[in-house]
Amino acid sequence: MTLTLAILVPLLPFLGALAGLASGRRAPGLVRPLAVLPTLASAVLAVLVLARIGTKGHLDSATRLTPTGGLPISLSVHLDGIAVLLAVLVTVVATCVQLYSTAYLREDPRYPSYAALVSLFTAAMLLVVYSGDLIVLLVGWEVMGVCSYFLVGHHWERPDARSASIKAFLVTKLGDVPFLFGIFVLATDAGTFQIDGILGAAATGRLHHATLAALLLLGGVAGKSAQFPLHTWLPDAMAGPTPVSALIHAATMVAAGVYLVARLEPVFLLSTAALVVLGIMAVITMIGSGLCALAQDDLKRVLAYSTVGQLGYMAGALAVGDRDAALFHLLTHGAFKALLFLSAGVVIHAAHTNSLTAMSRMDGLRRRVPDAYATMGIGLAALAGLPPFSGFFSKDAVLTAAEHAANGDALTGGLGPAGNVPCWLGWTVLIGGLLTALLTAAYATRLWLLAFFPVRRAAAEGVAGSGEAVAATVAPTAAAVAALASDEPAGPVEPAAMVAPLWLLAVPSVALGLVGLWPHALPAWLDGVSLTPSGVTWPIATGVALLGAGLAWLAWRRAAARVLAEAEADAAAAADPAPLLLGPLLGPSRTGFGVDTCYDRAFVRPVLGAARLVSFLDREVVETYVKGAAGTPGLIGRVVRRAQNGNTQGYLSALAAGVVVLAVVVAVAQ
Amino acid sequence: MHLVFPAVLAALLFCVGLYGVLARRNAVLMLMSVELMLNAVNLNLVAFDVWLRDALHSGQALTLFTITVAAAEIGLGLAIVLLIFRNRGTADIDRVGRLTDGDEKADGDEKADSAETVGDDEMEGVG
Amino acid sequence: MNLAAVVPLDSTHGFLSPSGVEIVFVLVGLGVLGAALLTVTTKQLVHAALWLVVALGGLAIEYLLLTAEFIAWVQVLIYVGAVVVLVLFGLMLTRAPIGVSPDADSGNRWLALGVALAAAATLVTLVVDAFRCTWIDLGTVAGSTKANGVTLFRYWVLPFEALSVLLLAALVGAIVLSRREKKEP
Amino acid sequence: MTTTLDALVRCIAVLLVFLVFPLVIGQTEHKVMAHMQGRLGPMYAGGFHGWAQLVADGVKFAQKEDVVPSGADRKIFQLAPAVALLPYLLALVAIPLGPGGLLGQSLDAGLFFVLAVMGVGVLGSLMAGWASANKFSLLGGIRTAAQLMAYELPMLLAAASVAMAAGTVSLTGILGAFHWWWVPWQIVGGFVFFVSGLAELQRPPFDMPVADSEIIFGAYTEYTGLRFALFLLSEYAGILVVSALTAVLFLGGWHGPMAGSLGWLWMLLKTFALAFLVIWIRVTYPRLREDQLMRFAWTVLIPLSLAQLALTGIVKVVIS
Repeated sequence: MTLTLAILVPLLPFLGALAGLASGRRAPGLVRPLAVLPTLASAVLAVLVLARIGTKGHLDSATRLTPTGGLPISLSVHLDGIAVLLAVLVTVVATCVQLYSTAYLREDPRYPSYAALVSLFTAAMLLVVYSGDLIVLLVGWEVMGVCSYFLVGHHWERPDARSASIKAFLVTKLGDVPFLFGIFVLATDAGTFQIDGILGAAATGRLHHATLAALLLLGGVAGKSAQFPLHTWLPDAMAGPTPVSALIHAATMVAAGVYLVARLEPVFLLSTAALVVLGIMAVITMIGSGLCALAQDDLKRVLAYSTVGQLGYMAGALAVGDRDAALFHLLTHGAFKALLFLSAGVVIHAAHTNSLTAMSRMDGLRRRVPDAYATMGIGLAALAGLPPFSGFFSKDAVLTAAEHAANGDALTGGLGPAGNVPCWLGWTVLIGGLLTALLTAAYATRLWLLAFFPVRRAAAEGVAGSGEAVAATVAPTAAAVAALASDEPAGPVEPAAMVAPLWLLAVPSVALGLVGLWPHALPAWLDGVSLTPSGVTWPIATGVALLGAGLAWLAWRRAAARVLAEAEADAAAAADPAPLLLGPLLGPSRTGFGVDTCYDRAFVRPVLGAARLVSFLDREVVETYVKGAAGTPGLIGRVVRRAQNGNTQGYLSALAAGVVVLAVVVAVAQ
Repeated sequence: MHLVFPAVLAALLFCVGLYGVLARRNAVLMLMSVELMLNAVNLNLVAFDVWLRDALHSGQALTLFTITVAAAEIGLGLAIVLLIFRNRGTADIDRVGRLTDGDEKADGDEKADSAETVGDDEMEGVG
Repeated sequence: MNLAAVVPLDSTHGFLSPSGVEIVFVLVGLGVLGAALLTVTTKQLVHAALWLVVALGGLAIEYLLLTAEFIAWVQVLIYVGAVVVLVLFGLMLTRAPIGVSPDADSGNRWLALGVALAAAATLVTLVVDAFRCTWIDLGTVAGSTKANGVTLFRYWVLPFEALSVLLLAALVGAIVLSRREKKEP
Repeated sequence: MTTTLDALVRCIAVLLVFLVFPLVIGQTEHKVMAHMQGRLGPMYAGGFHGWAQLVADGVKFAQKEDVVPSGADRKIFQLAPAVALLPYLLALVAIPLGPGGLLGQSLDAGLFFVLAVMGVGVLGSLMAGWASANKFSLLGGIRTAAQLMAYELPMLLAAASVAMAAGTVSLTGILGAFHWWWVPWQIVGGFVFFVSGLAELQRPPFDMPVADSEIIFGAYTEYTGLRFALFLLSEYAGILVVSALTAVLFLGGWHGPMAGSLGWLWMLLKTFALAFLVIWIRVTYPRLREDQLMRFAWTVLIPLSLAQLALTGIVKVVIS
């Protein structure tokens, strides 16, 4: 029964996708139900499965796919706490996104294919989550890659969307190549593609190439979960529609990488090298992305870099051996990041721009999108890790794990030897996490201030002597209340289909952190590691976050003051605190520390040069031979053709001459 | 009589006819040259027949046949030439170049084709 | 040209001088050759046909000299009386102009000349070499009408009949070819 | 020596006949037509019965300027009358006048020779028609050629019938084998031969090639003076040859009472009777249209001649 339900969970969106594709043009009325209802049903089923599996239970079922001669590949389901929890997250977020999209893409002529692809995307992710076999998992993994390619390139009329989709596809595929080999290495060692079998092999020490396999797998994980150095596709993928960004960032694509590492955590714990690489990668990613997010002007790019950073947290938790913390953060992050993106979509919808600078000069955004204003505040608070929002608990779980690792007793939850996690790695992750917390709070504050508190309006009212404006600049909440309470005509009211998911997601964003507090709630489904904030880290982390927010606010104040002073001189100036905060790092941060340029120099240009060389070789050298091969017969033909001039007398002349020659030859020969 | 005389005369006549066939542009002139060649052959046949005193007179009989065939040939040949002239407006052999593997002649053909209708009309005016 | 070289050979046969028939033959032959050359070189189309008449008539005389009387008259009847008339007919129907036609010869006349000269040299060499010492006995008439009739209708009947079929075919062919098809309305 | 002298005498005799007889026929035509048509003009010249009319004509032709059109092919234009005239002269050589070698030259293939040579005469008309650079002349020449080609065939076939009956193509041989009953036997062939001969000569009613109402005077339009006279002469010579040939082939030539001594007279009588017939027909019958002319040759004369040939063959087999 549970198995049937579990199989239905990925199957329903898949069938929905097929039906949507089939009926898209013929029955436009069916498209929206076909998009939302299967996903919704799948969410309900996922919750049912969650309830049936319960704590500490797990269900494995496999059916041999086909005799392959070598290692058997089987269609198998592996349901444990991690899988069912993640499935719920995926289906809920996907349902919200589908619901949201019905309104967001109301006018889009390609909505049917879009909805079907989102359903397919969801189905693929669910396949990854539920699969008990690495090859089947890989199928879902790759289907996701393809779907992300199509969805990011949804607006293929725009060149940036086209290049972004190609980039996303290429970069993730680049990671998938070592990933595939990693799977092969694992399967060769364990003698099976079954995850159970592999974990069993890891437990009994039959994995002889754990380091190699883990490092190879990390390639795919870095690609999918946008870790340094393969993170570059994610900010560019913002060219896709905003709901797609929410889906990719919150629940599906990027989560897949973290989920896979979590699934195979015992394998990683066998190898210190892999953990170190993962940890260093995570730290570089989170700090770099924090700096980048602080410098970005595009609202969605800020969120994208924040995703990269939060994924860094998860990777860091995995590196110090605590997959519970990582998954906890994955869940909370899924909730608040989906919320952030969806509300950002509303804001962008209202502002008709992505640019924070433009928004900072725009009056009344708060009043026009009050729901987005409120929910985005919740989401940003969760992102910044302010208590009691969900992000606070999950981030603190990560930091606690790092602190334990720094002290030498990594919280591996009995999955592997704690000794394989070096202390210095724990310190690195801990310090990196704290720094990131500072940066996260700073850019969350900056985003909030820039998007909703226009300086020019405040200045104008300031000149008029209105205290309300000053109060607004000083106390955001009061300003929000004031704005909500003001009797100015509200802007375009967003449709309920767009607003409802926001509030639906706001609930877990606020409250999901609490489930980690009770050992019987969340930890019971996981490995049972305590997720309660430790007394050492949470005050520090909270202080650091507040410090970051305060610094950002101060810098914003100074920038705003300067803008007010130079209002007449520089009309385009914005009250951006980033220059003050970042100083000389601003330029590199804005361009993502030149990673793209670096790739461009290191790979794209050589490849282009090689391509030009090959093209030159092909056109000038190979083709010369080909042309010669064609030209020589042509030349001969042209010469011979002159004889073939249709002149009967010419033919006759040749004939007669030949006869004469033959006669002479015969005569002479005799 | 020395056999060389008629033999050499026939050979030379044949070559003169050959030259005519190869060098003449007008189809009727070509046919005339062909007649010359046939006559050279006839002369040879007669001379050898007379020389050999053939009881069957095969040489002269063959000559008669040749003459008959030549008459038939000239009749048919002229019919063909007239047909070509009627269709193309010319009896020049080297302009009847449909066998040509080339484009430079195609223009000439088209011109000839366009002249075809004119030629037809004129012919009808005469007939 | 080669005739001059051939003539002295006669003396080896025992004749001090060529016989009268031979002299006439050579003279008429020269006339025939000249007329033939004019036929293939003149630029006036109708003149070519008339020179052809001369050449063919000369050949009829040669036949007479070779005692092939019947053939000679057939030559006159068919060639001069019919073939040349047909040729002239054809020339007039294809609108042969009065006067010189500058393009009577095609572009490959030099090639043709080369081929013809080569062929002439080869043939004459071969023929002279082969029949250096061969003489024809012209004592009795070899080609009387009676003799021809006898052989033709006794030994050559079958080819003769086949020839009549050929002629019929040619007749039908010529009629079909020269029929003007009714134009579609 | 005697053979040379003999040949010379024969040649001169033939030439004389050639020069005199056509003129006689011409004079006769004048007179006969004048009488038949009730013309008065030809009755005055020379006093008695207009005897000098032909002389006057000759003088007139000789006096006229010999004009060659500027666009004409001069040589061929001038050569044409000779080509038209000469074949009849040559044909006369082989026609026997009386028994016992009273003829120009006895030829083994006399009939063949005469017909072959007469066929050459058409060249003269063609040359004249083409060389005149005149559209009517060219049309006339082409018509002449077409007509001659068409009528040559029945003529040959009719002659072949006689040759078959006699078993020889020698004219003297034919006359030698003649019997009186050949006349009814070959009467159809004779008709065909004579009519075809008329057509060969372009005499009315077969004078379409020179139809003055359509193409002025056909191939001879541009001719004046003596050259024109030569064409007229060739026409009269043609009448002579055709009449003589018809007489020889179908009417027994010199056969008649006292053939041994008066054979030549019989021959002349028959010839001139036929010539008179030619003139008579000219005056009597209207001109045939071009298509009628062709149809007559192909649909009447040729079948008739073929039938005659078949009849001759059958009778020949029956007799032997």
